[in-house]
Amino acid sequence: MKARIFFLISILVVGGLLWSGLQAVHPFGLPNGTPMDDYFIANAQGEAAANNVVTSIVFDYRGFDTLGEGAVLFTAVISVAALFRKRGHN
Amino acid sequence: MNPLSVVARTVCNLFAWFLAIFGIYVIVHGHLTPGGGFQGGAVVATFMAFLLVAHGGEKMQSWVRKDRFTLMECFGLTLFISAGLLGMSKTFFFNFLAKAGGVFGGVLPIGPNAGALNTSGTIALMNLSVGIEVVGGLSMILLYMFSAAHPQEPMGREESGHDR
Amino acid sequence: MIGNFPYLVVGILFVMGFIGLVFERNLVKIAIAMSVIEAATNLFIITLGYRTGGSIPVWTMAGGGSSRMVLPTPQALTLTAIVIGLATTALMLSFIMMIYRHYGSLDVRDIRRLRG
Amino acid sequence: MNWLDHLPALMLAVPLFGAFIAPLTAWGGKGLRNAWFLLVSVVFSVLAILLWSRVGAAGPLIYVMGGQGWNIALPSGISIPVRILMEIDAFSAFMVLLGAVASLAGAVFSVAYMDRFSGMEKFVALYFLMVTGMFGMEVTGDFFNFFVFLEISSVASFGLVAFWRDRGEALEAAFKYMLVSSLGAMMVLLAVAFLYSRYNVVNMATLGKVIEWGMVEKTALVLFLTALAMKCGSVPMHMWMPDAYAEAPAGVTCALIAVSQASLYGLFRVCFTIYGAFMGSPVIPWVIIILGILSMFIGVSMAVIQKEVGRLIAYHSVSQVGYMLLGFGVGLLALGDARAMADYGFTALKGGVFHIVNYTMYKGLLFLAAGALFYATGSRNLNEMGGLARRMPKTMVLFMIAAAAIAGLPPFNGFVSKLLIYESSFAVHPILAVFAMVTSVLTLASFVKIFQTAFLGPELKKFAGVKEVPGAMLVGMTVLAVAIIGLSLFPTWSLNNLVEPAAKALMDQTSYIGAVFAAAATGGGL
Amino acid sequence: MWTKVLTGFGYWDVYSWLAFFVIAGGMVFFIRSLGRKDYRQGTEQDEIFYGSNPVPEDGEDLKVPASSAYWGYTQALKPFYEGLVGLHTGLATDYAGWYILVTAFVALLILV
Amino acid sequence: MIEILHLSILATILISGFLALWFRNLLSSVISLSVLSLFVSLEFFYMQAPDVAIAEAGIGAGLSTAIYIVALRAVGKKQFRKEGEH
Repeated sequence: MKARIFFLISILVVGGLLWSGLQAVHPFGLPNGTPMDDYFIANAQGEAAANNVVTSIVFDYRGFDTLGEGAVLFTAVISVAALFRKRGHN
Repeated sequence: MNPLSVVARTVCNLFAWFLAIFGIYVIVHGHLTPGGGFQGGAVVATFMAFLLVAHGGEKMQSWVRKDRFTLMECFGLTLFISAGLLGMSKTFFFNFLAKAGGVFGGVLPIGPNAGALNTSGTIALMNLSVGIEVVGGLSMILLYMFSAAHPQEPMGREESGHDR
Repeated sequence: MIGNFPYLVVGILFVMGFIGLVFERNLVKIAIAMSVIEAATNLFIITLGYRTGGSIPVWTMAGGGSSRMVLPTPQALTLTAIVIGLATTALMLSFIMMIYRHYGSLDVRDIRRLRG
Repeated sequence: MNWLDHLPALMLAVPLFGAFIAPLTAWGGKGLRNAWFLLVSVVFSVLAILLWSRVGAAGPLIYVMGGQGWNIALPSGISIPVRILMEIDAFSAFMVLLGAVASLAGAVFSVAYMDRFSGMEKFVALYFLMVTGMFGMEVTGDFFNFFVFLEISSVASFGLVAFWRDRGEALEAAFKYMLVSSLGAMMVLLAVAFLYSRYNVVNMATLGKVIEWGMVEKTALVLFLTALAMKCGSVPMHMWMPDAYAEAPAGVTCALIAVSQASLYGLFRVCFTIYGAFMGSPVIPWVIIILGILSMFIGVSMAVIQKEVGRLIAYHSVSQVGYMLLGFGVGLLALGDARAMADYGFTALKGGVFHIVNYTMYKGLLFLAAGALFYATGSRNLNEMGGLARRMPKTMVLFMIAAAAIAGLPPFNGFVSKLLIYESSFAVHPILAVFAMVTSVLTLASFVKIFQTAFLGPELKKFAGVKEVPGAMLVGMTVLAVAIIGLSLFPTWSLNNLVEPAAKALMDQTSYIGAVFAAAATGGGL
Repeated sequence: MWTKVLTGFGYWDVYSWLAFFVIAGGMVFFIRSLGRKDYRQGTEQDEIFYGSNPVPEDGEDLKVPASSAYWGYTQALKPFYEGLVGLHTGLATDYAGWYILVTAFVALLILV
Repeated sequence: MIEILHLSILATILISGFLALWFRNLLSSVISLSVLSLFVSLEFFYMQAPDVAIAEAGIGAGLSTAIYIVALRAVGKKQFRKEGEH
């Protein structure tokens, strides 16, 4: 019971940490210098020939992340299948 | 889970096909309009969820086998990683099809335009493969969880480790 | 007028999720708290990418001349995070189903054969 | 173009490809699946050795995923990579090598150990995915990519921990592991988002170059530090670790150890490379040192009173992680001060790095030996065991090697790294060395306990039919035993060739960052 | 605090350790050779002495279980161990709670 | 005007997130979570991220809810210990 009070206090402290971090982030709607994103917006059509900038990032500029993401989904599917697999030995 | 009434089943059937068509549209137009492999795949998997709800798990399992979905998923991912590996002449994940002519190799004008379906190189290919993978994977999760919700066999400890 | 209100929403969602995670006793509720935390993270990343008055980062829909788009990278990152969140949720719920079969309970106080 | 230039990508592509094909081997029968399992494991081990030797010869490698136009030069003179970079310096290559050896041993062991179970093609796929996640965390130079690989390795390890789903305990352990682990992964993602919002960059090297010490960075550091410390199991966030390690199949645990070392790698990459310039203040180093001391002491105290083999050894993992945290914390304390670094900091780093290799080898061997005991007797409880020395002499010898190494008995390698850590931590404060030595004594005590109750004592009637375990399992254990003996007999070689480059790479913040900018300037980067 | 501490002969010398083991082994064999010469295996000389009671057939009745090991140690440190085992409640939510607790602790240290 | 809409979306997110954790009935909780996802998706749409909005609507509000409901069916009705016993 006593531990739970500490947990509550620490949750509030972590909330305070996040809140102070969020205050230090740029104000809503006004990002400061955005060189990387401006590059993507300017060059998605020229380099990847895709009109959808997000898709060009997902599959070209950061395509490897997407492969990892597919692998996570695959992992979860295989885990669920292994969990509910039919019983019986080899 | 039991099948629903006839009316609900018909509505679900009809609506499910619309979902499937919409999902395929989203996958194919991934590089032009908002959407792509993941979103479209999720929509097509919702089609599977509709059919499952409408017709019940047992009937569904008699129509499709889980092996098919495993095959689909593995095929999609293998296609994806192969599309990455084929760019190996330069580096992994090099977009070797873009602006090279052929099926996917159209060139886009810069600036706001309507775009064309035959552009974007490997992006379209990867959209397709991810779509296949996501449909297979999510349908498999749904089917497995459906069939596990009402287990036919009781839980024992027959396979538990190497206990003698 | 809107100020930093979206950030406040994100912070409150996080704290609510933490409280749910630590003080709930039902496994499904714990999974729900985890989902709330995931939603808060996704919301935060998208919020970072918003530019006031920006347009959709899709050239097909950009209309005429408006080249001031919202940042596309956070959207790509969030797309990945959403799918990962679905994968974790599905696996966690499968674990809960199997645990229920073995332990006959969803109360976290009953799921403690491993301790000490 | 030489195919060896593609090593960083192949390092990840090969196990991923193996995982994607693995479920299809179910149609080819048992032989095909085992062959695939062993083939892919051997291939990625060979690739890891090649990668390590290449990094040792040519310095940090940069590999860009996706080719042309990968960086933009800002007016301020800093270039920002827009694509995903793989960056491998000596420390990364060292960790990859270790992970490959441990996973190879686990794979060879699992072929025989898991032979009786259904769903093995799924096991193989999950095993490869876990290994991919581990390699990816160590190889990548991009924070979001790090998060993705963290998730791959975690999700795969949840599935593997729960693989014996007919045991309620395995599911319970997997669920608990999953709960804290996904919370930690979310916090890592949040920290990445914070850093992105400030600098519009997710590349590690660029972040290390441009970072300043503000509120956002402090928040991100806190989130990274605790999440990664939790993933490598430091007290008091260690409680998932004995559960998961003891309930997972033994071959998996052997690789799981290397996976948790990848989290340790991430922790020190963040502390040394990204935030290295701000470690002049002693707060963060002391936090790490205190976490290390707590882990060492509480872990080993809990281990002494356990009565299950797996849990006992798993609690030792907690205490051994404490040694590494202590060593690296002392090194971090000396990071800003050149004289202190030369006096004791570099020794501490060498001790920490050497302890990583030792720990991975002997702890993997211990878990494999515990798995062999379980395979032969069907019991995990030490109270039920006894007199197995005559029945399983080879397992006993292998277990003895590992136990002597972990306890730091002089002819073995555990002693060397522990000695390095004692000396350097004594220079900081004597009480740290005292704690470390007490931990070492208790470690020896608990391994004497296992050895005495499991192997010595009168022969039991119920174990009259127990035989030595199959050959594949012995081969898997022998791989690690040979590594231990090699490290023990040639400590100077391993310190000079294996450990010192890694420790130097860790200490030298500018080489990791500079490699990216040099590649950007020359337009190279493959 | 900044003093250099070294053990004198560096960190390790495997050959001196090997020499030590050879010498130690020699001494062990020497002491062993001083023992009785009329010892024979398999005779009544190596039978178990069980307090002059009949020796049980199964080893189960002879052996000391693992939980009895270090009984005195755990008994002496009982308060410590009660607290320590009490911390490991096994509740899944507590695991997350400890994680958040440590985060809060580190946050306080860094921010304040 | 549009800001009031934005504010009300954010307020609904908060309320539905709170309700998802507050309800004792698991089904109501899951539905609240679905509403949370739906409004997060609306918020994404407001923030000019239609890609993510489609994904969140399809995955968060659709499939995730379906999986939760399947899991709830599997774990049956008796979900709680008696209250007050701790």
